[in-house]
Formats: sequence, C-alpha cells, structure tokens
Amino acid sequence: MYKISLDNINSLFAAIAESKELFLPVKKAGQANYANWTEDCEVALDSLKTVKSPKDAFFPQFETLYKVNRKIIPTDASEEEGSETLVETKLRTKLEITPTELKDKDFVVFGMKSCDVKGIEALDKVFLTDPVDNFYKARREHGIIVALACHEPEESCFCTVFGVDPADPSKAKADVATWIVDGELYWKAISEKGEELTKSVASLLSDAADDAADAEISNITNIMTKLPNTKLSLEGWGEGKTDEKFNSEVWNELYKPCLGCGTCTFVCPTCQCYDIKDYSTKDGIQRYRCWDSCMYSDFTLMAGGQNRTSQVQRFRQRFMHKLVYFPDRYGMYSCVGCGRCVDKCPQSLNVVKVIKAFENEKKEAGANV
Amino acid sequence: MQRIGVFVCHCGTNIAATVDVKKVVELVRFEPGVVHAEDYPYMCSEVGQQKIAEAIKEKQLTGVVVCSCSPRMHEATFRNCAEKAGLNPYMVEVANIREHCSWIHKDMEEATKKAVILARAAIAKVNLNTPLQAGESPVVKRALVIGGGIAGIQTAIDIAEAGYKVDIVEKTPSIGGRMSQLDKTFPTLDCSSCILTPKMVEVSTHPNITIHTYSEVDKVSGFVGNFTVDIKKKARSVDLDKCTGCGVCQQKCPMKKVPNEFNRELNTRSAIYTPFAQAVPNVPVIDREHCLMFKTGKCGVCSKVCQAGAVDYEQQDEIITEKYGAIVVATGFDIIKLDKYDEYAYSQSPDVITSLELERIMNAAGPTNGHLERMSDHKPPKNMVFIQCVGSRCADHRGKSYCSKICCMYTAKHAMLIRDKYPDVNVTVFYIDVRTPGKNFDEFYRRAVEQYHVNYIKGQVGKVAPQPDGSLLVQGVDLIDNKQIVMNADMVVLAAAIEPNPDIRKIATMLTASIDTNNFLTEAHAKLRPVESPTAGIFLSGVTQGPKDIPETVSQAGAAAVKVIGLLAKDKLKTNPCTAKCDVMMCNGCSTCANVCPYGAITYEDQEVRGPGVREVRRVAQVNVALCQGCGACTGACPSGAMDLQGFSNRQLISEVDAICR
Amino acid sequence: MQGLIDRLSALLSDGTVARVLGWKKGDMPYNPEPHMFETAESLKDFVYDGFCGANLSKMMIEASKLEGKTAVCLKPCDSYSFNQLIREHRVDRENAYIIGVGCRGKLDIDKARANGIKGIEEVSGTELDGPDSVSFKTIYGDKEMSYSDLLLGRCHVCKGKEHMIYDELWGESKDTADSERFDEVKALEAMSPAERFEFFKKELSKCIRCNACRNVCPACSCRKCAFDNNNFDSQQKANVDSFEEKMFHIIRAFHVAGRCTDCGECSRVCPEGIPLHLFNRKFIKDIDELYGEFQAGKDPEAQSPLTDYTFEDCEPGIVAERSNG
Amino acid sequence: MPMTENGEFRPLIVAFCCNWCSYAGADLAGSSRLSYPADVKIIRVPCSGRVNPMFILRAFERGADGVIICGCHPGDCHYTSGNYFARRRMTLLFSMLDYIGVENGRTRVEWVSAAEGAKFSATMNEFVEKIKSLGENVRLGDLRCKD
Amino acid sequence: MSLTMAEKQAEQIRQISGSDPYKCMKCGKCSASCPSFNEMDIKPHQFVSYVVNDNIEALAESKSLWKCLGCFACVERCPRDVQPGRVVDAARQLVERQRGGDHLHAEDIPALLDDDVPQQLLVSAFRRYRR
Repeated sequence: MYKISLDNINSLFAAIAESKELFLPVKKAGQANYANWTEDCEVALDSLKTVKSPKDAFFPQFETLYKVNRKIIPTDASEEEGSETLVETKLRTKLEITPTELKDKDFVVFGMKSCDVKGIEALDKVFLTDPVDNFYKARREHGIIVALACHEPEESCFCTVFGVDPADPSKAKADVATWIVDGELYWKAISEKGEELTKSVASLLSDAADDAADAEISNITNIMTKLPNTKLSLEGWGEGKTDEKFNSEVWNELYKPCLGCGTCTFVCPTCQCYDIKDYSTKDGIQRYRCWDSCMYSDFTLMAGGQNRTSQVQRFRQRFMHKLVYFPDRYGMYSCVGCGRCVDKCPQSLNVVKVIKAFENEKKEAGANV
Repeated sequence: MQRIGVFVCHCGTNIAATVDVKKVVELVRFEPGVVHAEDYPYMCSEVGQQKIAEAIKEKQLTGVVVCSCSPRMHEATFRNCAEKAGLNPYMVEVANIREHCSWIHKDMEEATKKAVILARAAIAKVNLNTPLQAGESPVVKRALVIGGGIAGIQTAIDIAEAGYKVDIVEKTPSIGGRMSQLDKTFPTLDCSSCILTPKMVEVSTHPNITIHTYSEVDKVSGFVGNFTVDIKKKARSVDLDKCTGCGVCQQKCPMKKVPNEFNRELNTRSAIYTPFAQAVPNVPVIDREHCLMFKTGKCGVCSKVCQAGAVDYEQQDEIITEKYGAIVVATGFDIIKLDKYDEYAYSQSPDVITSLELERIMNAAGPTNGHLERMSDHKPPKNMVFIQCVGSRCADHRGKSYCSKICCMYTAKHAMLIRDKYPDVNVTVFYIDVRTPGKNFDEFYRRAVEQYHVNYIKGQVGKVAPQPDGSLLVQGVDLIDNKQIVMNADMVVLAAAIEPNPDIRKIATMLTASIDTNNFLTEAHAKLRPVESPTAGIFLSGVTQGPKDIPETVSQAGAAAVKVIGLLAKDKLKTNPCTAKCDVMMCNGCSTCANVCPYGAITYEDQEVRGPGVREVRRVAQVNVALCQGCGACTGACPSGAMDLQGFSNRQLISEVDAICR
Repeated sequence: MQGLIDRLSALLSDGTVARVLGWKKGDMPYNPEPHMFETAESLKDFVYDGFCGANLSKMMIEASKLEGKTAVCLKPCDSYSFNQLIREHRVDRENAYIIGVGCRGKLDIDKARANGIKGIEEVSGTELDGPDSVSFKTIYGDKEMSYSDLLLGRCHVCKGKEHMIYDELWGESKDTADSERFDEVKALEAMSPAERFEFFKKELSKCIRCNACRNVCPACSCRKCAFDNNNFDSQQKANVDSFEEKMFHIIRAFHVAGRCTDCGECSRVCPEGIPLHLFNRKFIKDIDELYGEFQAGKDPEAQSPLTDYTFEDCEPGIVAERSNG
Repeated sequence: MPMTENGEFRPLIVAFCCNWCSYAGADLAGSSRLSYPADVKIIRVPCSGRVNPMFILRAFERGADGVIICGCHPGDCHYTSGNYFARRRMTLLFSMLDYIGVENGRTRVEWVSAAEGAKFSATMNEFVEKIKSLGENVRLGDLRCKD
Repeated sequence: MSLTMAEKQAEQIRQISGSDPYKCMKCGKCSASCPSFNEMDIKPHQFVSYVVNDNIEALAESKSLWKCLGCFACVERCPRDVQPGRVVDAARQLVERQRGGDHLHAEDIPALLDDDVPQQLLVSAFRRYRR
C-alpha cells in the first residue's frame, strides 16, 4: 500500500499524463463528468457520481468507424474503352475507405467507483464475446482503471444489491484500488497493469500501512446498510423469469409517466446499445456509431417499422433486458446499482421503483389469495 | 437511383465565352446518378431539344438537368420537351449558368467552377425529384375588367365580341376615363369624345357586358379560372333604373360649389351630378360629402324635382359577389402632384397649369367653353410657355425616374392647336429631348415647328416667378445658344409626369399581382408576355403596365382580351402540381399551417391514420390543391415537418444546400 | 392534502371523472411521479407537495383521448401550457376536469444536494400549507434549509398565482417571483459575442442528447419530432461536436418560439443542469420587444406572433443594430 | 480556409431567392451584366416564406460563411404574406444566432424586386465584403465537413 | 493602368462633391436656375460635362469658379441629382488646395463688408476657404 497527499495529487496527475491520456472526473459548468485531464481543469474526485458514467472511456458516445471519400483520378488508357458517355474522358472516380485507427496508446481512467467498474464487466460480456468489437477491445487492452472507494454513499446508491463492494475497490476488476482518507490518497495495485502504473509514478508515492484503509472500509460498509435501497430484493428476477415478468400487468401502470427520453440510458454504466449512421461530408461519408436508447421511439427503426411500437413495450424492454434477458444470456445483471437513473429521471421513474413495484404486486397478490 | 442526363448549353458564346462548357460536362459526369452528359451550342433550339429527347429514350433517363439560362426563361421549354419524350416534366431542373454565372463573372476558371457547383445542386435536387401530375380545375367563363377607361372599354368589347360575359368595375360615376377628359388626340387631331363616345355606347349596350360604375373591387379570392370577387357598389342615391337622365336635379341643386374633378377643379359642379354630358350611365350620383341633405338633413330639392322619383337618400352601399375566370387590370393613370415643384409656381399662380388642365380649357365642354384664357383674369394670353419633363426622368424623390412617353406629343399638339386657332399667341416650348417615335409622330412635331412656328428651345426652365402685374417671369436656358433666357409669359403649361392610379397598390395586393417600385404592374415577361401578370389569370391593359398613348393602349387592350379569350375558351386548366402536401403520419393537427396559408387552402379533418403500429383517427391537415399556390409558407411554419412542398421539398432544398457547400 | 384527496375521491365516485392525473408518492421523500389514478382506493398513494414540479399538461394529450373525463391537477404555471395545447388542438378541453391546485413554488432537490445534504431519509415541511423552512433527516445528520432557497430556478420568475384555466380550485397560491424574468437573458446580452459564445459552448458541450428537454416540453408535442424524421437530415442521435449541440438547441427553442409558455420544465429535467430556458426566454424577450408583449397560453384564442405579422414589422437588420449598439 | 492562389479568403455564400422577385432580380443583374463575386450561389425557392430556419443552419453547419435570404419587398409578396412571416422568423433566428455568439453579419435578409438588378448586385457585393471582413465561419461549422 | 493628372483631378472632384456627373441628361435646368449665369464663362451645365471629359484645367482657370454664389438652386432643382453646385464647389476646393495657405483673414473682413451682401455669405465663405 502506498499513499500520496491530496495536496500533491496534481503532480501525480501530471506524472501520469506525461505518458498516458488521463481520464477523470472534471467539473464543468457545475456538473462533474469524466474528461481528459488538463492542467487548468477542475478535478472533482469528491464527486460521488459523475452525471454520465465513465463508460465513455471504453465505449464513447460517438465514434467514427471509417470514412469513405470519392476521388476523381486520371484513368489508364486501357480502362477508357467501353466508356459509354459521349464525352471523351480521361477521368474516373474511385472510392477510398479509411478505417479509424484502433486505440494504440495506454490511457488511465482515474477515480472509477466500484459500481462503474462492474459496469465495464457488463460491457465486456457484450463486446468481448464473439463477435468481438475491435474498437472496444483495443480500448480495454490499453485502458488502466484506477478505482476509488466511495466516501459518503447517498440514498440513491444500492450497488451492494448486485454484489458490488463500494468500500473496497480492490475487489473490483480494476488495476489499482485507491481510498481517500483524511487528506491522503491510499494506493494499492491489484493487477499487472496496475503494478506497472505504480512503478511509473513510484517516486511520487510513499509507503503506507496495509491496513490504512480498513477503518474507512468498515465505515462505508456500515453506511451502506443504512441506505434504504440496499435492502432491495432481487427475488423473482434473473435467469428464466421471462414469461413470468413479461406478461405482468404491472408494466401497463408503471410506464405511464415515462417520457421516452434517453436520460436513464445515457447516464447508465451498462447500457450498450448503439446505432450506426452515416454523415455525408464534402465528398464522401463518415460512418459513425453513437449510443442509442431503447426508450426512443425510433430505436431499431427499419423500413418496415420498428419491433416495439409503444412506450410500454420500450419501457418493459429496458428493465427486462437489465434484470432478465442479460442474466439469461451472460449470467449477470445488467444493473450495478449506481443509482444514476434514480437521481436523473425527469419523471422520477427508475429501476428501483420497477423492482419495488413487482414486490408490491407480489404482496398484493399474496394478500388476495 | 435516378438515371440523370446533364445537358450543358453554350448559348452561343453567352455561356461558352466565360464558362468552359466541356469541362463542366466532364466534371458533372461523376455526380451521383448522372449517366449521361453532353453539351450543345443552343439547347433550346430544335436540334438541342432533339438531343435531350433522344438521350431520354436511349439512356432511359429518369431525370434531366439542363445547364443554361434562367429557368424563368426556358424551364417550360425543356419540361415540354421531356414530356414529349415520355419523361414526367417535373423530372427536369434547370441550372442557371447564364444570368447567375457567365454573364456576371469574367474569370473563366471561377465561372466554370461556379457553373459546376450550380449544376451539382440541380443534380442533387433531381435525384430527389418525383414525378408530379398536374391536376385540373374548371374555368368560369366570365371576365372582370377593373377600370372603365379606354383600355378597359376596349378589352371588354373584344372579350364580349368573342362571346364571353364581361363585367366592368369603374370607381367613378361614369366610364370613359382619362380619354373622356381630352380635347383632341394626336397625331390626327380628331376629337377625343367623338371617337370615344361610340365605344362607350357600344360597351353599355352590349348584351355580354355588365357595367358597375361607382363601384370598387373589395375582395378577391381564388385562383386562375376560378376567382371570387366582392364588388362594392357605392350608394349612388339615385335609382339607376328609374332615372331618365333629364338633368333637372343638377340644375336645381342648391349646392353648386363643389370642385369639379372632371374639369380638374378649374370650376365647380353641383352636389348631385353626372361628371360630363356624355356620361355612361347618364345617371347622376349624390356626392354625400357635399350634399346638404346628407350634411344637414335639410334640403331634398332633387328628390322633389325628380319626376321619376329616382332619388333615394336611403340607398346603402352594396356588396355583390361574382365568380370570374380571368381578371384584367386597366386602372389607368393620373398625373403626379406638383406641390414639390415650387420653382414652377404651380400652387402660387392660377396661370401655371398642367397640360391636362389645358385640355379641359381647350375643350368646348370645359370650364371656359373652349376659349383659351387665363384662369386668373379670363384674358386671352399673348405668350405661352410649355415646360417639358416636369417630374419625368427625375432621379430624385420629387418625381419619377421614367419618361412619361406622351408629353412630347401632346405638347406639340397643344402648341399647334393654339397657333392654329390663335395665330397671334407666341408659343415657346422648353424641352430636354423631343421624343417622337411612332407612326406620323415626328412629322406631327415638325409641323408644329415648320408650319406653326412654335418656338422650341433646347433647355430647361429654372424658375417661374409670378409678377405683380399678373404676368409670369420665366427664366430658362437655351443650351444651343448657351444663353440664359428671361421672358414674360401669360400662361405656363407644365407637362407633368404621369403615374399609375394610386389605388393600384391595394388592388395588386388583393390580386397578388407583382408591382414594381413605380407602381406599374409587372409583366410575366417584359418582351414575350407583356400583357400578363406573373400571377396566373391576371392580365394587364393600358397604363397600369407602363406609360402609353391611346393607340398603344387600345392595341394592348386587344392583346389582353385575346389572352383572356384564350383562357376562357378552355373548359379546364391544368393546375400547378407543386403544391403543399401533408404527411398525415407526422401531422399534429395544430393548425399552425392553416394560420399562415394566404389562400385558405388548408383545412382539417378527422381521418383514420394507418402506419406501423398506428391505427387511429386523428385531426390532420388537408391541402386543397386547387387553392394551393405553392408558396410554402406552411412548410416553414410546421413544427414537425409534416407539411412539405412538392417540387421544392425540404430534402430537395437541403440537398441543394449540401451540394453548394461541398 | 387530505382535502384534495377527498375531493378527488368524490369526483371519481360520483362518476364526474373516470380517472385522476396527479402525483404518486415516490420511494424517496422527494421523488413523487406523475400517475394516473383509476380508483378512489388507489388515491391513498396520491401526494401533492413541494416536489410535485412535473407539469402534467402534456400527459393530457393522451389522457384526453380516453373514454370519460380525466381530472388533472394543474399548478398555475401548468395551466398556461394546457391552454396552449388547447390552442393547438392537442387536448380535448371537454375531456378534462381541471383542478387548479395551489402552489407556493416547487422545490429542486439538487439545491439541497449542492448545499451538502445527502443520504436523505426523510423530508418535512414541503406541503402546500407547510412552514417556511424544510427539514431534512439524513444518515449524516439533520439539516434545514429555507423553502425559498430550495425553489426551482423557474419559481424565482413566477408568472403569478392565477390559474389561466380551471374547473375548480384547491389551495392557496403564492407568487414566488423575486427576480426579473429577463435578468439572466439581459446579463448575457450585455456580454461580448465571444463571451456569449464561450458561455454557451461550456454549457452546451455538456449536452448528452438524451432528449429529456424535448420530451418533457408541453410545446414539443409533435407526433414525430423534426429531429426524428429524415426530411431535414437532422436525425442525429449523438452530440458530435460543438455545432451539433447548438443546432439542436437552437432549433428546439425555435420550434416552440411563440408557443413556449416558459414553464421551465426543460431546465428542470436536464440531467446536466444546462439552463435551457435561456434559449426560450430569449425568444420570448425578443417577441415581447419587437412584436408586443405576448404570453403563450394566457389566451387560447390569441394568434401566435410567428403566425402573425404587420406591415410595419422591424426588419431582420434590427438584430445587428441592437447588438452593435 | 478556402483561399485562392493569392491568399485571399474566398467565402462560401448561400443566397435563397424567391422565384418571383429576387430570383428575377438576380436574372436582371445577370442580363444587365452587373457583376458580383462568384462566391455567391443562389438557391431558388418559391417564396422567402418557404425558407425554413433549418436550411440556414444546415448551410452554416456545412461550412457556409454567410447566408442571405432575398424576397419581395414587404407588401409585394407574390403570395401576399410569405415575406412577412419570413421577416419575423428570420429576425428571431438571427437574434438567436447573435445571442449564442455568432457574428451577426453572417446572416442577412434583403428585399429585392424583379426590377432591382442593380440592387441585387450591390447587395451581393456588399455582403461578400462583409463576410470577407468577418472571415471564416468557425463557430457554426461542423468539423466533419472540413475533412 | 495609371491615371493622367486630369483624370485624377476629375476623380477628386467626383469624390469631394459626392456627385456623379455621368447622371447628367443635359437638360440645362441648372443653367436655367443660375443667378450668376451671365457672369460665368463656363456655364453650370457645361461645368458638369467638363468634369465628364476630364477637362479640369479649363475649369480651374475659369471665372465661373468664383462667380458661383453657392445658392444651391441648381442642386435643389436638378432632376438627375447631379448637384452641379457641389461640382463647382469641389473644383473650387481643388484649386484652393493647390494654392495652399489662408486667403481670408479675420482682420480683413471689416473692409470687405458691403451692405448689399448678406453677412451670412461671408461667414460661410470664411468657413469654406480658411484652412
């Protein structure tokens, strides 16, 4: 275990940034979001939850996949034959395709909370199983995760429900685990990548006792038990529950306030749906992908219409996907209990309310029997 | 994907001298959808059109772009050509590389580059064009003529003679117009009334013609072939049917101090009056503004003396609504106000008069019974000065920029008539140029100089100053002698500029007819369609289009009539298919579009809407394509983009923007 | 609040209305959600307190298509939106039974969070007839804040306590305005173009294009948004670069210009806290100044300034004149 | 930045001209040989009221440096009222662009009648000069279009 | 292409006066209005055509330059907005600039006072020719 004083933390950032891109919570116009570190940025390590999750680091909201450009070039004499037009021409067109290069430099994501690290695990399930997403894979290979323990969890947090330990990031699949206790940042490398990173900044770190964070860990663990949503039960969800949940009447009531906006999706650390679109530029197109939301009315819109035509279907899809289909397929929930949707939904709907609504349904059904 | 052919016109050297036509052909070949490109010296020629037709057939073209002159010039030509070759005419677009390119740029490289971009934009648009079908609308076989002067009269007679019904709306109590105020006409010197009166009688007795005098157009709606017009018939206070035209009421009317408009206010008339003796209809009106009965409630003399019992003080303004297939504007002119021309002392001396006032003075039925005399002391003048171009050809705010066209000739006429009748009167004409194009016109002017010894001086008058002895001091210049001339005159006659009737602006707005900055109505084409307004179904007759003399007005009136007859002869009209169209899947039914539609073409109805996952009854917009004129105001107002304009769709215009910004 | 619940139950029981559109108790003390109550019994979960900020007008678009009348609880400022929806034929007045509920300003939980209040377990003092301060019981200790310090930004420029449309009223309202409506816009106008550009760039670069502002907006009631259809080729789901955000927000605000009632929902729901009302309010200010004062939703018969004109309207050049002083 | 060989900035200017007055005015400028820079490219629309603010933003997004809308003079609209609506729409749009910090000279509305070929040419010359003085449109363009 | 001296001067006159002599349609209304016509060797309307023809030397030497009263009757009445009075005035300024120096001193004024000449004229002359 190492430590560094928070007073000195900027020199740590500067040292990392010297050789790697550094991605960490930055406050801009009043809101904390992950962004590239610059000397004049306002780092917000004390923010419990950034508005957007750090999944952008591995799966950005927008990325160009490749560019297609049309070039007019002189033709060879041999190719001229059989030209149909009346005009004698010595030119022809050619399409030039330039794929975007894969990430090939190491970068550090600093300050990820355990829930967000767990979110990356969910993304891995999707993007790293066949067919592998090369863009994502390259980023995962080059990304170094420095996780940070939560300090004062809030009432919207319920990560423990999904087996996340917010107090001890060394249990998460990160490369380095850190804690902030009394003005010191405690640092513990977990993986090989983490060890290497530690080496590269070793001169700035000083030794610390291995149990230095233990008090903080038990403090946070204790707080978590007091939070209302951590007592949530996932009974009735998970693998094999499709039939039972899909046809429930509860959805028909629950979805009504839903605006069909994408706030929950875009702040969520595990949502991984994207759309691929073309943007026509001067003399070609850029094919890009961007996050999409299953809450949107034009999600998966095809020539023949879309497969979910009403908001209740879309609403159900999102939560069934997180709590039933994803476990069915990958053996884990696609919710990590970060509570961002609890904070941000404009209509105060969220995954917790959904789970609770089904609990109530069960109770009421039991009462009726 | 379209199969587009691009045809680049040289327009002789008009385009080819500045735009490298071959290079344009070479470059546009690579545009998406283009399968054929060629150039030709004159695309609009028979051979050029033949080339387009052949390519359409041989290459199975689905779209055509012609890079040539303005689409306002030849779009119709090329669309017709395509239609004959079996292609929907609305699959043709024109890239304007002449007016918007070759004619305004000098640098060949730059102009060629721009021509390629303009062609690209047109190609991008054609890629999104869809075949459009013109609809049909019926034609009401009746015409409206606004204005009852010689232009309106001649148009009405010509239309009526072809067998169609015509209504004339005239603002004043009688038809006749300006021509009825004139004494003699140039260059033949025949009496104006003598040639006009038979026409007035003909028009009033023609079975196909209805005359609404003392009436105004109040409201116009509809479109070519199908206008609905509200005509306001002002209360005449005299029953048209009962009145025998005996004239006793006018003699007995105690209120005789009303300025006489017909005589240019040189004398007065009674409150109940017919403007002139030959008025049609010969039925007086009561000028309610001056009538004692209406002002004080005490009089009623006319009613008492009227044997026929025709006077009706209770008569009200009446609105009648009629339907017309075509409307002819023949609202004529007036002379400009001279209050800004202080230097000519028009408002200071009664002996400085306008030429139109001189017409009334010379007229036997005028204020002086045809005797030439000064209005101040009724003495015959000895020296008369005519000043030309008063307010015409004037670049400043006081006058008009154009030449009024008729002044040179009528001044020669006046000078000659005076010298003929009063050989001892000296007549001097100050002129800038003497313009006499026209049959026998210059001979006429030369007669004034050579036979009647009218003193023509090249130069202007700077100042007219009334003298204490009642004479007028005229200070002018003789530019040939380079001398300033100061002379005494007894009368000064000003050739004031003419201007369109001031009512025209209101009327043009009602008709949605374009109007220029001088208030003349704009022609659909200055040379090729001079009697039509760009607004379909609206035709121009007489000075409403531009300054004209009588023979020209009469010929134009006939031309307008022919155009009207051509329109009324059709049973149905093809309508412009470039109309607005509502995508009911997206329409909110919010009524925003209906609020901005100038034609009332958008209505709402509950309609069952079906689409993927949708099947419900919704309130959606409906466009009446017969009423829609394709302005697109609705498309800009529609928040959801449900309303689009065919032929100028959102996607087409955006693709043009994209093509230009490449 | 019990009085309101009793009244709503009575309306349901006597068949005046078939359902009630109101707010349902949340699972936290500050997150009630809009809810459709079908039975008198279900009203036990009905809540109306300082956190019921959501404007229910837009939900009436769908609700007024249902069989029978819907009772809807509208705050004074919501009633403007409802009127505007009537003007646009989007709701059926006949199918609505409007309870004009009193309002003393609505609360913004983020104001409490910004004040260091977290781990909230209980909140009290938010009811309509409650005290001037709000008490928070949190796992990190008890906290208190004054009601006015917790108000949503929009409540500081309250349009007034009058309901523009209602069938019956419940509860007292209070005009909570304590600053000038256009102060924020004026402050921006006073900046240099470069400063303004920087300001908007900073704010708008946070945008995640979640469309919450659009979807919550009662004026954005298009069946298919211009951003979701192909006609304008504007169908972009991502905030790609700086322009994309500006274009989206300019057009969003432009499409509701002359129809926006300044209800402030866009700013309330923005997850990134972007002051989106600054766009809408700029249009309102311009319209007021250039074409005469106009409050959308005040009079459902009034012609919107953008579907109206006069011959004497100012020329677009006025923008440069004003801006260049 | 689009430059000619001599290093002069050549702006990209999109002009929307109504078919009845301004497009005809541009034609007249052409037939009168009243020149204006080739930087101006005209798009024909039936009426200035047809111009959707989206088109203008689109042009800027695509890299236009200036956008001008020409229509019939107030009172002269071929469709009676299209230009009045355009006038209000554009005033508000321009004001918004100014508000977010875009130079206010990049947009303009001018009324040009069919008879005003000289005015059309003069207006375009003036507008091109103005845009040249403002330089390239960096605040509204989409970077992807620069590739 | 470089301009000749005369062309430059003609251009200067156009700039100073702000008037466009090409607009002249040779109607002569300026000369017809001019109170000093008979005193002038080059008449007002000729003045304009001299500028069109770049014949500035003749103008500079003409008497007319000093005979124009500046009453601006021609400016007011010119139907083409050519403003001959301003052209004359511009020519006068051109000449004055070449001569340089002050030609009118305050102390000389009393000697020049003439009961028939309106004092306003002197004041305006003073403004115009003192530099």
